[in-house]
Amino acid sequence: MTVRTRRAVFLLAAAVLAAVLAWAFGGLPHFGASRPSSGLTLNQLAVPQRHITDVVTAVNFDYRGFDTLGEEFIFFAAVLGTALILRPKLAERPGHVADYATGRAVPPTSDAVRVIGLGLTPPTVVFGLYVIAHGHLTPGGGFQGGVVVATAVLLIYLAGEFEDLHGLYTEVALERAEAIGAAGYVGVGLLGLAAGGVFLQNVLPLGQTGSVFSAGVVPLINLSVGLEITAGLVLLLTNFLHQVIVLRPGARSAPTALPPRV
Amino acid sequence: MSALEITILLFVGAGGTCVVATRDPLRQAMVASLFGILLGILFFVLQAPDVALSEIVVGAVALPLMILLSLAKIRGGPR
Amino acid sequence: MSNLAPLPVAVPLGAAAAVLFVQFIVPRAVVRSIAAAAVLAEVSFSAALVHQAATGTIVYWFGGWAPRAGAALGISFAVDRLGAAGALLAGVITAAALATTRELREASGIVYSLVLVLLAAMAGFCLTGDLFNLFVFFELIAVCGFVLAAYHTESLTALRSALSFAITNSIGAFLVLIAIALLYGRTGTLNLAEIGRKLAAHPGPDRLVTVALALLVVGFLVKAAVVPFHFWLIDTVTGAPVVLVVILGGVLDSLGVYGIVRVYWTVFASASAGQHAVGAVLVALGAASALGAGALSLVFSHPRRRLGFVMVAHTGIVLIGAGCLSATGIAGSALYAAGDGTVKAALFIGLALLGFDEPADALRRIPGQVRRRAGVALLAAGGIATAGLPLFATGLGKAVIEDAASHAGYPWAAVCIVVAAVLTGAAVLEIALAARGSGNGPGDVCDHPWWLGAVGVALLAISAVVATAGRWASRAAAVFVSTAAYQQRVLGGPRVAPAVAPHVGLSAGGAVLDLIAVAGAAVLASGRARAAGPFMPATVSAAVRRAAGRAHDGSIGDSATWAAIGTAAITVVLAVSTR
Amino acid sequence: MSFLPYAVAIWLFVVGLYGIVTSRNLLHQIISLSVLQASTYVLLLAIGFRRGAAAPVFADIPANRAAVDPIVQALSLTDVVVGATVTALLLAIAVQLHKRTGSLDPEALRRWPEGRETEDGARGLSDGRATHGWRPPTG
Repeated sequence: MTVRTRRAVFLLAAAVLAAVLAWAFGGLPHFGASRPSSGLTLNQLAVPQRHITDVVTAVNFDYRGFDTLGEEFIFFAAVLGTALILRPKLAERPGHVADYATGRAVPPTSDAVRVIGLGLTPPTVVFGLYVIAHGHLTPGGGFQGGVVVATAVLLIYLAGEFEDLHGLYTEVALERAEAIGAAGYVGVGLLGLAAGGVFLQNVLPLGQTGSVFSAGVVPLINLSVGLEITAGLVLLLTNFLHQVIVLRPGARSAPTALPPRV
Repeated sequence: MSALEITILLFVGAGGTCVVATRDPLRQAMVASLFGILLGILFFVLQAPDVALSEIVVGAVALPLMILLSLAKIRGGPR
Repeated sequence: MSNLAPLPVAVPLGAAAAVLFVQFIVPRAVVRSIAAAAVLAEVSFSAALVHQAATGTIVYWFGGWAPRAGAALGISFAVDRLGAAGALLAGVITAAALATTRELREASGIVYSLVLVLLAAMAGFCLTGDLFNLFVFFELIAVCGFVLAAYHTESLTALRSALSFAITNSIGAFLVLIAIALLYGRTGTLNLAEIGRKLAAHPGPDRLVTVALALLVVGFLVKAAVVPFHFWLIDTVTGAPVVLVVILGGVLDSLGVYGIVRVYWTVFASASAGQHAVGAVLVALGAASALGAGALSLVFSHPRRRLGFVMVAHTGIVLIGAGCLSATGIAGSALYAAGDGTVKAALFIGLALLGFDEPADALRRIPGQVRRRAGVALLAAGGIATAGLPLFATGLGKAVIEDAASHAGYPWAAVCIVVAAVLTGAAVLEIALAARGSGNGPGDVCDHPWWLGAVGVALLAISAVVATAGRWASRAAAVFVSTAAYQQRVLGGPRVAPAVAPHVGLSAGGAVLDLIAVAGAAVLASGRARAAGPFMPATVSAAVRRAAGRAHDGSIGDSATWAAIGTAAITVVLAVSTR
Repeated sequence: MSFLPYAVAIWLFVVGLYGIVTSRNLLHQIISLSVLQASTYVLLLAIGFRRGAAAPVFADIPANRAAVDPIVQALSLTDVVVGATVTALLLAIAVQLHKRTGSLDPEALRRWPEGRETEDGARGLSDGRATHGWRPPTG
């Protein structure tokens, strides 16, 4: 199809589709109308059953914990995929002429940016860890907290310290951390199978409602998800940064970059 | 429906339109970031703070960052 | 309650994490062994589940959240024989696919990890009894799939096909998610059995339910890659590494149809007033795929592209069986999907032996004499199986589907199936004929292990074994279509007996049709090889080829447009015919 | 007026799809996909909303207070993070495509993949007559 025919045909189809969807959505209850659902049932049950105050977390990591296991592995696969797709091929070793010679040098970072970037990193990490650790009490958890901690890496990058940053960890270490996070979730599930007889069964004491050490295995799962997301996102960002900085001639040094994957 | 709900819903609808209508990827990254914030506010209004937190850290920060990184890579390449 | 139910998912997932952890610590052979062991474990657990499910559907509540007063709190697996058999087939095909990975030159650890996650996702998709969980595994399959499709990052086709795969499948996934939201808004639950029960309490036409059904059907059809949602598949088959192509051809495209019949028979069969319309839509799309893709498979010359069209045509045949909305149809589809999936996996292995294991735009690696003979033999045998020789389950399954179609009032669909078998059989046999005489040329030497041929033979043998499973399939299908019995097993309530198993077997008429198809395919292939061109004027055939090539030029926008058109059309047809 | 949330969801769906279909830049196409995805969140959360109810977090509200549906929120929450990761993955593919072709225009990627096959004896099966190789128009 040419772009023009395609647009015309699409607009027709989309108009029909929108009309049918609107017709069907009219069969939904009115926005905000009260009606029973299993979610509302869990609002009643979660606090007494699980000593957990954030019911969304209870659904994510307990009642429907198996879904989240699957979601975590979607993340896992996507991060691995980015590493696979952005892997340096043999022809692209740093400094190899096959890459682009635009001659564009990385602009020097001003000291102000450097100080602010580095100064913000520790509080960001602490905040992220807090969000992970309190996932079962207040809004937040491994998914959001993991993203926050990973963002701290961005701050170091903004401070212009990618090579320094790159000295802190290696891709292999990140992959291992990600693997531990992913295996941790499966491990909690198998622990339930071994000790409680059912996969993802809670086997820890429920504790005092509102305490950090409550809600059974939920904080444990939160922690492993947090590790997975942090390591995964840092790995993902590193792969992108690696493409931008290391594979671009004119970077400040000939860095000790990754060997091609074998 | 309250005026707040109506307003933010209309803003989200318009925001999505702007994201698609912005054809230049660099500008689009900025608009997408704004759209992420709008979505986050909408989710707060809909009493979903967990999702809002998720959307703001991801939609307004992480995702636009990756778009910018991709652009940096591409703009550095041959034209 | 069986403790085995979560293991086909949990074990490969755990192994995927383990592979990622140890990939640079231990030698590659050990990594490969871990992956192989996990796949074999999945196969054993699934086989055990097939056995256990014979005494009744196994219901497994994760986290121990059994339903309260008939209302589900958590997620359940509801494992019946057909679901367990799906997980088993996924494991067997994945094991065969692993055999092609010895020659991976880069990033093999990540590839093994992704293949294991993909296997876990396919198993979970087959076993789950929860609508959103089904969606999660649907997404997980798609992500692993398009990542692997992009493995050859030096190939334009591979990268483009991965994008097309991702975008088209994401659109399908969002349609499924909208349908889930609609059903949750109506019933307040995500458990398949409970949704079915709640909808059955208010029978009669219902626009929300009709559109939800249509969106679910379209979403899964995108995954099944039938016409007009097949564009991503053709590109992917051309550019992806062999390991993914074997899995795609062996089991993934049939899983899309499985998703449709699973939600139909658990949720909609007792609720929807538009049953007949759904069936007719599925049969029509199936017939269009079988005929259209069957004819196109003869147009293209690149062998993997050809097999891509063969896959689309055969998924169409499976869809016809599903559209019959009967136990016989389900049994036929299951037999055909298993029998044909193993044959197609063998065909792709044969192509790998012939050196077609890189994307179409890469240099072809030239095989040695032994591997070439093995490849030609596999393709020849596979071609006969593709046309439906009754020795293989393709023949039995096809005959049963033809039977079901005639009973359901679509005798013309049976004709379409026979024609499609002739066309696709000829398409495969032509590859074998041409490869027999292909000479040497520039390129690397193809270095697949010699025993890869034996894996292909084993797959063909499995197809022959499945051909003896007619009675098993009929009992499994009878349980599968017993909606009330399923709901009772999952949620409790007064006991309901499942439906009576239909007679499923190779009738004399079916056998004759099968033999006609095989003979037709052989005649067509050899006739075309002898004649100077196809059986039409050269200008016409050139025009056909140009149009077909242009329609399948890998455009992502076209693929998305066709998805929108298909969605709109199917939704409107269902909505109109249900009112 | 109570239909507005649903209408916004439909609008975002259609607009996102329009962006994908008409896009002339892969990055734009990929970001349009995330607009499409946003429509599902809006729909899910709108369905779970209950007028006058609080957020389902019982840290600082009494346990018997009515709260909105937590399940749809759980479904959206994980999907937000996962969806963004998938978007990043697609961006990675786009970066690689640009490296190979020097272009980000999806229309420039359209090609008959067998186009060059018959020019090179090593591609396809060399016996063109037996396979009726599709030969592209020259140029």
